[in-house]
Amino acid sequence: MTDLILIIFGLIAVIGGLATAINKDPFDKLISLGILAGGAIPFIVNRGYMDVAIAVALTVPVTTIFILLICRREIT
Amino acid sequence: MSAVIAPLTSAAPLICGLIALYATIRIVCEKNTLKKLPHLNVMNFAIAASIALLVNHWLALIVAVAYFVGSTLEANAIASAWSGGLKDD
Amino acid sequence: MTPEFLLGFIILLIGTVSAAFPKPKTWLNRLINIEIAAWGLMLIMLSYNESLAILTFVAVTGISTFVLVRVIERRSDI
Amino acid sequence: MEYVIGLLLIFLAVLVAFYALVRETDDLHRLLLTDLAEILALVLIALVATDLAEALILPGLVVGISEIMALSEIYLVKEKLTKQPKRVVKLEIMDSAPAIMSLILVMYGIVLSGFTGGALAGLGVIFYFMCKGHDERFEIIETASGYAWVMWIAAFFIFMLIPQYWFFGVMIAGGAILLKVMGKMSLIGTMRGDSDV
Repeated sequence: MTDLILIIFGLIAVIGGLATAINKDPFDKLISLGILAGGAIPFIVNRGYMDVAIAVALTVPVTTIFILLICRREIT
Repeated sequence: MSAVIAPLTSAAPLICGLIALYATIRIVCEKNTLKKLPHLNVMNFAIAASIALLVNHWLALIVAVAYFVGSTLEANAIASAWSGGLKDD
Repeated sequence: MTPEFLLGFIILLIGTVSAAFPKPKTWLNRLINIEIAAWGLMLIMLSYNESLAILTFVAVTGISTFVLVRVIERRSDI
Repeated sequence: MEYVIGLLLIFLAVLVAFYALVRETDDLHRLLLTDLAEILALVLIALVATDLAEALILPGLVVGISEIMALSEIYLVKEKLTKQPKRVVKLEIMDSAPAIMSLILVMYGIVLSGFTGGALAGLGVIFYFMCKGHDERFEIIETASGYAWVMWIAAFFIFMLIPQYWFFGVMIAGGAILLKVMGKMSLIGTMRGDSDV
């Protein structure tokens, strides 16, 4: 049963990575990066490293906000 | 009693994972950036629930809370930046 | 061959190829694509149980992203 | 077997990255590709898969972050981009989030201690300075750095003179390196902002 859950999370992570690579708009890329993070963090929890998972989950939005500072939408 | 509960508790994170996978496919297929964000929130909730259900440990609850807060903050920041940021003069 | 190892290498290769040849060749796209490769490295470290390395790597990635963002912001301002 | 497969794949990735690095002419693109090359080199070290790998990755990260900082400063001076940018983006998140977020990050970094905790707490301090602004109080950072040196030397003397209290010395040295890394990293956060010095 646990294998099936891990396969689902791996699928989510791979879909997120491919979507980040393919998308062209920076905001779409950042949303897909959020999908990739969501697929990868359950693997850390499944290994039992809860302290690492807390730090990763708190650091990811900070990095995203740093990148958002240079994202500008072309006002049409 | 516990033999009845055991398959249920192991099936619960699976259902949350399937919801997350469905939300992921909806995000990827959606063209409009603004319409992607509600589905992103659905995926975040499902992932946070399955983190809390995946491991039988009390720290998993804190991990779920941290992931929930962080991902909601991230989605809010993306939406705020998409709408042009805070106008000050 | 743990699942983390396999997944990490798949994501690392996706990130490397897309960061080496970004499609609209801007600095921002390349910076975001490097983040994918960083997630792949994190999963590979996880498969070998190097927890302290993951913690340090995540924090250092945040700081170096801020440094690079500062450069790109000033460069694209003119 | 796993090691051989990983080694082959990583050499393929290194080949792709260096081919892109050779073909590139713009300097900023080269700086970004340097970051990618650092990640690939760390994968090469991580494949060793023992405690030796962990002991080698930490100095690699220290060297990597200092290299990125030095190269970016050289690039800014070379391109004459030393004045502050005109349009600084303000997000709504940046008013509400940073207090609690950076408090949690700094507390967690203090619990971890050492270079790891210093980097994590430094990230929190950078986030706070970037969002809330700062008022050029460099003398506090200098004072903290001086105390860190004193703590370091005290830990050294504890190791030399009374080795049976080694755990106390390790704790003092860990706290000192936390103070030093956090102070240095928080200097980066003051470099971006609207107040021109």
